[in-house]
Amino acid sequence: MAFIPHTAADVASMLATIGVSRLEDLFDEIPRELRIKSLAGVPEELNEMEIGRLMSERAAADGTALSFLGAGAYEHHIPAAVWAITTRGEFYSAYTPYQAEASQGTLQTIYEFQTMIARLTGMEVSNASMYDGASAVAEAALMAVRANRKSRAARILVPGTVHPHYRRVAVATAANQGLRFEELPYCTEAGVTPAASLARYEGEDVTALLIQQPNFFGRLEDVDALTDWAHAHNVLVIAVVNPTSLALLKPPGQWGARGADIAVGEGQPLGVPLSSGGPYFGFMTTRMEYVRQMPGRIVGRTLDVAGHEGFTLTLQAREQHIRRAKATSNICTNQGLLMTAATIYMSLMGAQGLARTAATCHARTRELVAALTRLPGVRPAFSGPCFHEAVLLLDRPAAPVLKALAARGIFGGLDLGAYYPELGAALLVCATETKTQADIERYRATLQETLQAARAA
Amino acid sequence: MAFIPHTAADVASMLATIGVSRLEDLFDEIPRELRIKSLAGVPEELNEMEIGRLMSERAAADGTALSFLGAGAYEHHIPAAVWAITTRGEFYSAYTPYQAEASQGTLQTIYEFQTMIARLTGMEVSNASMYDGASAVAEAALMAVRANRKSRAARILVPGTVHPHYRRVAVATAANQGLRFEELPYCTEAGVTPAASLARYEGEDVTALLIQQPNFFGRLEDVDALTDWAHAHNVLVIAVVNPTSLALLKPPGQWGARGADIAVGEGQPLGVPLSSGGPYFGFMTTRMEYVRQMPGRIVGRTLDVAGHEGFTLTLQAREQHIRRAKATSNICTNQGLLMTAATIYMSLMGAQGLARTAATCHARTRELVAALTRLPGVRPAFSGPCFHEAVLLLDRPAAPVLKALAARGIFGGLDLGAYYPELGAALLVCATETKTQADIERYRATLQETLQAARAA
Amino acid sequence: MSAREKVIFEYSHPGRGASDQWPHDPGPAALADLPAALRRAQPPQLPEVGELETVRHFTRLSQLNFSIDTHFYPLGSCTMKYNPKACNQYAMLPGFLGRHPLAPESHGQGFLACMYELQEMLKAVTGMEGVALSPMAGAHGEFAGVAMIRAYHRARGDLKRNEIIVPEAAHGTNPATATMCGCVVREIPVDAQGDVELQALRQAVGPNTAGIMLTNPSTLGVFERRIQEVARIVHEAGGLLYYDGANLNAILGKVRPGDMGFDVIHMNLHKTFSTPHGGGGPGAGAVGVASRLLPFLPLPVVGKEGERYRWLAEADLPQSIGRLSAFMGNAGVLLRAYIYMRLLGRDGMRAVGEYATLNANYLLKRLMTAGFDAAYPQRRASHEFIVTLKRQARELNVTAMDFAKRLLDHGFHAPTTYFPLLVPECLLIEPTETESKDTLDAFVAAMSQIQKEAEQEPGRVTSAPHTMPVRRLDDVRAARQLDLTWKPTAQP
Amino acid sequence: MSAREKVIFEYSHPGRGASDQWPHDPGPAALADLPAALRRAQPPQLPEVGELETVRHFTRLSQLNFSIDTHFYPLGSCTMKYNPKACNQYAMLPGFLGRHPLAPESHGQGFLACMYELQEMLKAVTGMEGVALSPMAGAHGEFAGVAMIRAYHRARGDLKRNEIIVPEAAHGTNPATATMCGCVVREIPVDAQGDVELQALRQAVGPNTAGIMLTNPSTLGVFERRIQEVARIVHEAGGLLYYDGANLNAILGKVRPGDMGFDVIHMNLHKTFSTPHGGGGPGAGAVGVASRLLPFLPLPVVGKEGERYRWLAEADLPQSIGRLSAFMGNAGVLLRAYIYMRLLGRDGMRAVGEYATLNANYLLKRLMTAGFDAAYPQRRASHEFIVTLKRQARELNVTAMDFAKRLLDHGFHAPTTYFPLLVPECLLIEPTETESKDTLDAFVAAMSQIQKEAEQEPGRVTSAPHTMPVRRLDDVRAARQLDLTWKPTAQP
Ligand SMILES: Cc1ncc(COP(=O)(O)O)c(C=O)c1O
Ligand SMILES: Cc1ncc(COP(=O)(O)O)c(C=O)c1O
Repeated sequence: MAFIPHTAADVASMLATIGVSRLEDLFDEIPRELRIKSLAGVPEELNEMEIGRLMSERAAADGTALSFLGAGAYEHHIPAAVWAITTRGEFYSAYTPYQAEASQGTLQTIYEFQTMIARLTGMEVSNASMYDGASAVAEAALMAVRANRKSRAARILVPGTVHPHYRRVAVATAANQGLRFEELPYCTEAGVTPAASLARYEGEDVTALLIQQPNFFGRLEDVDALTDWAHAHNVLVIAVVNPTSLALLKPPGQWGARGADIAVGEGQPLGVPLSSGGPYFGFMTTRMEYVRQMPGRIVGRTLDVAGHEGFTLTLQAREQHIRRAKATSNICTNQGLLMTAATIYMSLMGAQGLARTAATCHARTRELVAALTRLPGVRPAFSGPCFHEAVLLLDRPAAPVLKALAARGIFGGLDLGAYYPELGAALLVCATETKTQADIERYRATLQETLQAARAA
Repeated sequence: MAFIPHTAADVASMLATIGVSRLEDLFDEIPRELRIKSLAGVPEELNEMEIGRLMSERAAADGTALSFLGAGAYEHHIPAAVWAITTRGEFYSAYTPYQAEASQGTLQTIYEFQTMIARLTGMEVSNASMYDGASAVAEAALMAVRANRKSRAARILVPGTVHPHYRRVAVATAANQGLRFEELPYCTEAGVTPAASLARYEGEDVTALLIQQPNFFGRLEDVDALTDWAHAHNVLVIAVVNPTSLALLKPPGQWGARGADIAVGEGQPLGVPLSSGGPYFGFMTTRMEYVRQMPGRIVGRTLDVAGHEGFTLTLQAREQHIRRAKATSNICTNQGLLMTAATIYMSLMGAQGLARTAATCHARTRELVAALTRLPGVRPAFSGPCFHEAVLLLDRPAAPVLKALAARGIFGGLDLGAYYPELGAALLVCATETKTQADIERYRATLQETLQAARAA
Repeated sequence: MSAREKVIFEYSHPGRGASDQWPHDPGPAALADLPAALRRAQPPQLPEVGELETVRHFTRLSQLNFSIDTHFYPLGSCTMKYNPKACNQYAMLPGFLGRHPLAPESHGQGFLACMYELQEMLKAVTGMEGVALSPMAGAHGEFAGVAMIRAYHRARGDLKRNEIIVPEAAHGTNPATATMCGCVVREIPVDAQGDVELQALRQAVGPNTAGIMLTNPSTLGVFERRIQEVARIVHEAGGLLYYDGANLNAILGKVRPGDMGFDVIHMNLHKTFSTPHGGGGPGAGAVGVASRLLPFLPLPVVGKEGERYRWLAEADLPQSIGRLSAFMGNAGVLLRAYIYMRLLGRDGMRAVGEYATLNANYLLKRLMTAGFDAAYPQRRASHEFIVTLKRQARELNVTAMDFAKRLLDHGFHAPTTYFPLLVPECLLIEPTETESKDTLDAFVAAMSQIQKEAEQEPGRVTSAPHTMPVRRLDDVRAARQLDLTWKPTAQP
Repeated sequence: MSAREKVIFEYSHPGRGASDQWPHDPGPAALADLPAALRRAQPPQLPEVGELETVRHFTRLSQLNFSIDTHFYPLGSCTMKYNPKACNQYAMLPGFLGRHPLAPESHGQGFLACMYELQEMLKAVTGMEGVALSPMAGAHGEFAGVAMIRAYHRARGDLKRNEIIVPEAAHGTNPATATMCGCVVREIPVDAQGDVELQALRQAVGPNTAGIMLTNPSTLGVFERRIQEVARIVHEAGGLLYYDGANLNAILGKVRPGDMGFDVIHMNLHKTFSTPHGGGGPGAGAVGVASRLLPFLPLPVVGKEGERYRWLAEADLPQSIGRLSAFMGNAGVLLRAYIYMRLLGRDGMRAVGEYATLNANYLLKRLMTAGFDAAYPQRRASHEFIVTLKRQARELNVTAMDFAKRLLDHGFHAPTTYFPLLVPECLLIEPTETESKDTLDAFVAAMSQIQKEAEQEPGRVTSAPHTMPVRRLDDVRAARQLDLTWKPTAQP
């Protein structure tokens, strides 16, 4: 049997030791009527060769396209070293590091990760990861409610420019605890959240304000003004940031006069493959004063009995296995392996590599926008700087255009129709450092043909 | 600069320590007129992202076909564990285990490999690998000349049924030392070497007889009779064997009354990917009495100063770094990593897995031959049992047929025209356990269409 | 084990870097349009290290870990079984890794087929009517499950049901989840045999009961024998039954939660279906539901129409509890679980339950024979069991923690310690089906040896471990003198 | 380091096995046509072990190795530099791994393009006119080279030239290769500065001279300064010059063997071009030739016609020395070298030579300052250099081997010991360009520490290593009581 090493002789001697005669006897405490004989509905086993062929065929069937999709998941160069090391059995097949002395590899990696993420975000402390960017946003909202002792409203302001999926996840997660999320309108000309839109909350009890930078449209919000308004009104600021962008953009820890209070984000751009959406990881950072409100694992450095440095899980009194119903969150298993990959990625890239990556993404997106908007029927939706995404408006419905592009091996971007119908035929496009000028030209030329064909038809 | 960790500060301080002012000064002993400034002809560097894309495109360009090629390189299932472990840095990036105490992992692996290969071939001792099957044959011939003290002729009989490339490599390698290789004819009806063909060497000084089992045509030689004839005439027997087949076929150590004297072969079937022809590895085994004539590294188990078992390179007095011009061979670097993969492969397959693999190969090849020879214009070249290869005869030149098949994604086998023109339009086909009945049917149907189209044209 | 390793920042030198990994510098002009006020003044202080240094550092760090690939790891409740290399290799085919989550369905039929079939297989093994794959860990699945229970009651206008009952031995995520979902937790006791006290349960249920969360076999390592009665009581009171699937390995192919009466379950694919734990994740906490909860499944779910697969979204499931992840959850983990399940097949699944149970009962019996005390000596072990060392603690002053640490010196990862909380000085031991009898015997030998040491030379045990890269660590200091990020001057 | 590990056969149990890896049993009927006389009577006694046991065993074994990925490995003459992970990842793309060596050229243009461009780049860096890639290691390349020299003389009817001159410091493969090619070896001395004695060379050459084999820089770690004079002498005598490329790393991008007057060279791609050593291979020993040897190149070679690549075979090169491998040599290794060279590019190549030389000269200088004796203190180091411990051996009875073993305890792989043979108690130290100054400084500190120990507590050094999985091994016993395969009863 696959993966079961027992020989017939082993089984016989083990049963004898136990004092039963058949394997089935080991289940004699289970009510007989509940026991099943076989699992109809599960196919017969495949051997490794057979599954290998099946999976290879399925992976090949999905093909490879030239992709200009972003929207929260970004195609970046991943150094070969990242996954060569991350998949080493000692990282891959270890558990959460409960036995610190036998888990120093994982623990030290987390400590280094916490340090890097704190430095990248400009915040004081980081945890060891959340499930993904969206769930990190939801947890940040819950945390803000705990941390903002001056607020009783459990009321979170969320700009419409925050990733629509993140907003949905926040609601699905936190509404059960009575949190209310209120949408702040964005300026449809600029694609950003006007600080003025906050004026109507003056004097009200607001717990926290979420700010995504760059926002879902790729546009840059006026984070200083928004942050300062919040702090002036006892509102905590939850920053949602793209880690790549932080090599160039002002980190949340420096937003406004005091900096954001909690900063979270999707860690996928840091060395994690697209992989149909996961596993990714969320990161979460905060000020030291709120560390005890933070969910998730945290690693600290300490000393052993001989006075040598070592690493261990700490502040566990926040967590479910100690505090149970009163824990900061129910999170237990997190995204350790992805955190490991990201730590290796950040080590290899350093500040300089990350800055070049960010700058190249930015440059490529500008080139892409410039190239595409030269075509008749294509124009930019917003004016003002973007990071590595931008919204384009077409003179015809986006879906058939995207379909025609996909048939020619190009993913032309995300149709925003379902999310922002008010924008019309809008397309969110993205170009990272993986795109060459030739790729951009291929997109432009194919789009030109597609639009011409559509017009002719 | 790629892979060079030096900072400008490092360089300055290092140069100062050395006492020179510029890197160039370190080369001042090299005649100035020889020094070059730059390497025109080498392109500018690519970064990892760029080379990754280039290689991915090139790998994809070569495509994947349904392959019925064998002829010395066989497509087998390779357990994922094999290369996941083999590419671990500790195996991958270590040198030949000269410092035994810091190389027990590699050394013990070799010891285990030697044991497995000796058991598989039924021989007494194995070395740690040769370059490939062909070079192992050449080295075996040279070794036989050293080992056969009764012969002075340096004369090796080589059946025409031995892999043509192996024969060429043997000549290219050993002729410089005066070895003569004489070809034994094969029976064109049966595709094997008649023992009777040896009669004409009675009373002559012959050093060794090479026997490949299964032979290049996939046919089974009468190894007992050939071996016994050789031993009756003071001729050493060099066996060339396919390791997969040894799970089922009589191992060289049991050929005839005394067994072969040297057994070599291509190790590729044991967990090594096809990879355009390499890296593979050759294996070589012999009787204990000839161990000091064997080329290549050998590992032995011994004790450390505390009386514990450990592993070390041994019998190094055979090798070039000790014995120099009098060494058994000039081989130094061998194929360690492939040997590691094979050791893991053999552990996972065991005798039973290898036997099932061999039996399935055999069954599939019979099915393939049966299916194809049902087509008009296709018939078997030889009668009698094969292992996992067989020769088919077509009623028209093979090359255009193969080309048409390749255009439809099928590698239909090897055209033997260049090697055995006397056979006519002959095709060497192979089916391993990786081929399903559906694959065979696809080949059959495609061949049928191809032949019909050719006939119609 | 290997020696300690410096913190990576200690290798850093200004100007060093794995420049080969960096794109060409696009120059400052590329950023001309970014307003200075939005730009970062100082670059983030990431380490500046070369590629070889990085590879060497993390390779060495990895060697400081125990793991399944290197050690027996009988961590109770965690199901540390072999993670087949094939699952990793085939889930990491470039075609799967490169696929964007928002890629059109036309370019994802291969992936979606795997997901759809995984849903179907999970339904079959659990006896549930619908499965959603997106929750990203067990606790996340619990959240989805309790949220569905709440949504169910709410949809029926039954608005006051906000109590979740959990047995006192429950895993911490169960009560924490209830709180996350805005519920109130009611704990009920278990009896001396490890079964839920039915009387207490009867008293606990009522018009406020949203549901009960149970694992079965429970965290005590025994099968809840009166599960049908429990189900009846809860259902009659109008509550639903939640099954915490962390212990599903014990009964795989033998009993199904759906048949026991559970309405909603999560599965820890990273336990039962052998996706890797990765030093703390990723997991995957797929949820399964009985038919009455089908409308509430979290999004997305994969549907099939004719021969095409497609994502089901808001429009298909308007009553869904919504999205719990930005995209499809831990898709790559789901692929690994899919591969594992296909490798096992129908018979392999049953073998998992049988041999996991065999190993646990064998190990329990051998440890008892060696003189160790079982927490529930009259009961069959499920896939795990509890040994209590309260006698050793009392008589020899050697605790469960001491045994755990000393096991490390013997080359065994420690079992789970001090969980469940209600058994004093406990070790929760889960060998899993992928370990051989030889390994179990060696573990018994090590435990016996430590027992002997505890009697004759207790200091060796209480000061263990002795052979790890660090000695026993000061957790109190860690929590009091917080050192959570590396600072150039940090001298502890 | 980790503890010792059992031999895999000791885990074996009849009937156990990783059955998941096995095809379905086709049954005995499948073999009905195989005559019993040709069949095996007893199955081979391979281990019967499960998949987890196998993974765990070999993972643990791997941890017993020092390697580049874990340790500084300054093994002189071996160029243990960083092996980029990218080279492995992209050479192992499924498209490359799955390609059959006899696949039609139409289905190999991607692979052939890489091989062709590799040939071209190697020509450019060496200054040669033609390159063949198939030799599978340095020694194999040497064989090809000397065979070409012989073929050249033979083709000219110059049949008696069968002497190969080698300096006494040459690597053992050089004389061994000469013998393999049926030549006679003549050794010539080097002078006190490490250069070849020209007088001796002049006396050695003559009508029987086939050629001379040289490395430059030589195995003494110094550049042969009068190489042009050497070339003149040999060429005037009618011989050819063979360049052993094992030390090419020292001069990459700075000088080219072709410009020095060499007629034929091999390159150790597994040294200079960073393909992995793999615990003893695979290597790749591509050969390069000046124009007069072009007709003799070994097969196959990749040619280009218009935009198509194709194999050149016997018909294209009728005077070829022939085939040295069944197919294309170590193709996968060649892909790794190709990727590495493209990653370095023109400037990176030069940097290799420069920084390899910088590191060696720096390390030499620091060791000399720390009181160690250089073998050639007046000379520049190339990419490597020799320290001689004959003083320590004489005065303290601590040998080069003792220093080497003690270095292991300090976490450094030992340098090459006792090679070249003519320098007593020598350590041949090659740091390579991929190591940082920090690492070199740490190595100096360790050497100084061992020196101090040798003076104060020599027993610690002479009984080293102390922290490896085994203590110093008895090589004499290994050779006398041969234990080369595991036997169930084997008790050493
Ligand atoms: C009984 C039990 N329930 C729930 C969980 C939570 O699962 P996860 O860690 O995947 O969130 C665990 C795992 O620790 C568990 O053991
Ligand atoms: C100077 C020198 N020449 C030749 C060789 C032989 O190379 P290989 O081991 O690849 O056969 C070596 C490697 O050990 C060497 O150092």
